[in-house]
Amino acid sequence: MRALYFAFVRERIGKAEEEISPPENIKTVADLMGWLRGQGENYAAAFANIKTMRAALDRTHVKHDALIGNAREIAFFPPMTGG
Amino acid sequence: MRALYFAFVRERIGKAEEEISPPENIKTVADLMGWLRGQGENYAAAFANIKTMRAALDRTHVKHDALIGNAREIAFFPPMTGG
Amino acid sequence: MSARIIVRVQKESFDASTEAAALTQGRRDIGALVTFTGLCRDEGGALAALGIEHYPGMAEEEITRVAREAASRWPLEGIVAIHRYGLIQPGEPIVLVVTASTHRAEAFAAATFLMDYLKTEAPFWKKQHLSGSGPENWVESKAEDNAAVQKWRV
Amino acid sequence: MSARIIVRVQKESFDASTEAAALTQGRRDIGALVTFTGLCRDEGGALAALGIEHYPGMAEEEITRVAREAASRWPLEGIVAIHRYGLIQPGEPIVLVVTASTHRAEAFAAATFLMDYLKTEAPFWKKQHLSGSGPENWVESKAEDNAAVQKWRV
Repeated sequence: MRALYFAFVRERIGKAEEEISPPENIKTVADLMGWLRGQGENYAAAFANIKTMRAALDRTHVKHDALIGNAREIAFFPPMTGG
Repeated sequence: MRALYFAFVRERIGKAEEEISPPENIKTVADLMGWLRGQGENYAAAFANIKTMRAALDRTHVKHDALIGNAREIAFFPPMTGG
Repeated sequence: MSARIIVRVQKESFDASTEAAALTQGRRDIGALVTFTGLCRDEGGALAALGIEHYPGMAEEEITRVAREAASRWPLEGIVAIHRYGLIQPGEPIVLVVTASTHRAEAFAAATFLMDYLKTEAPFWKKQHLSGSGPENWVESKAEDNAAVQKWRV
Repeated sequence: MSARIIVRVQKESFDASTEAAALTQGRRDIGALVTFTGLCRDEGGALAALGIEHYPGMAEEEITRVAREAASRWPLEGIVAIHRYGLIQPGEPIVLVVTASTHRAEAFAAATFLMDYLKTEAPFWKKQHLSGSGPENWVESKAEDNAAVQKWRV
């Protein structure tokens, strides 16, 4: 699946998007964040504060317990500050 | 003192303003409305519903029990419908 | 810092963006600008025009008083309040309120407050000129407008 | 009757009155027009520019979703919502919301609602570029903005 990173998440990971292939046992958004955190120091820094992290599955806001299912795109970003 | 009439009050009385000289015993706005009501059929029609009539003394909104005092200008009008 | 207050009562139409620009031009400290324009509705074709009568002098004074009250309630950078009188055609603007502030909540609250007061305290009266050879009617004040202004009296 | 909804996410600036005119042009049934413009503040000279990042695609979808939600909550004739991205200088506009309705209460409520949602739900992130050789900071989300949007969830 495609992973997109925005704002400080993008900066800390060092890329705006990438193709990811999490293992079978990764079911929820929370699972995926935990898995990504283990992918290197940059990911660990990006996901240091998982509690405030926001996620969108196929461009829809979701909570951390949401199932990833067949989503093609997941995005991670800090709380929005538009307007 | 100068009396000003607006909207339907003006139309019913048939003039926009006039000089009035109420007798000494007219102390309040309510007194003045009662006195004006007796000045002819047109005035009676204008002040038929005294309860909803609004008044301003020297361009300041006042209640019916306000004392006229030395005001130089009094205005009578229906509830405002600006905006 | 006190808000800049611009009040006008006029027969002519106005351009909302020109008036708003008077508050923001050259400024770098204004974060929120709210503009309210009240327009003449044709009431489903029934209305040919609106005749607006006002109390010259008191109208300006009353609007200024309410604008100052708004500036004392909220931290505003500027207020524009313009009200027209005379014959107004459907589709034309009648009233304009612009509020400028650092943050949006204050600008929205002040603009709402100003309109609630203008509706019920500013000495203007609307007469409907109906289409065809229909009669002319003075617009009655609305209970909802009176209720709206009451909520600001603390 | 459904509201006309215009949503744009763009790098370029916008003219509020031109955008508002799209809703009112040729109309004689709109009584109230509310325009909100959010502008870039210089924070007392500390801010050189604001960099706005967005999630292309989702930003438009999310604003459209919120605009439709507003149109379902209030009887609106039209909505314009425009949000910019990229580098924005102090004094420049960032976001525009226009609501057109028969009466003012609905237009004010819908514009406030839209801004509360845009602040917290639309995928945009602001980075402050400070004056001089100061650092760049991501703007933190505000508790007051989160509280503001919560009040609409019934």
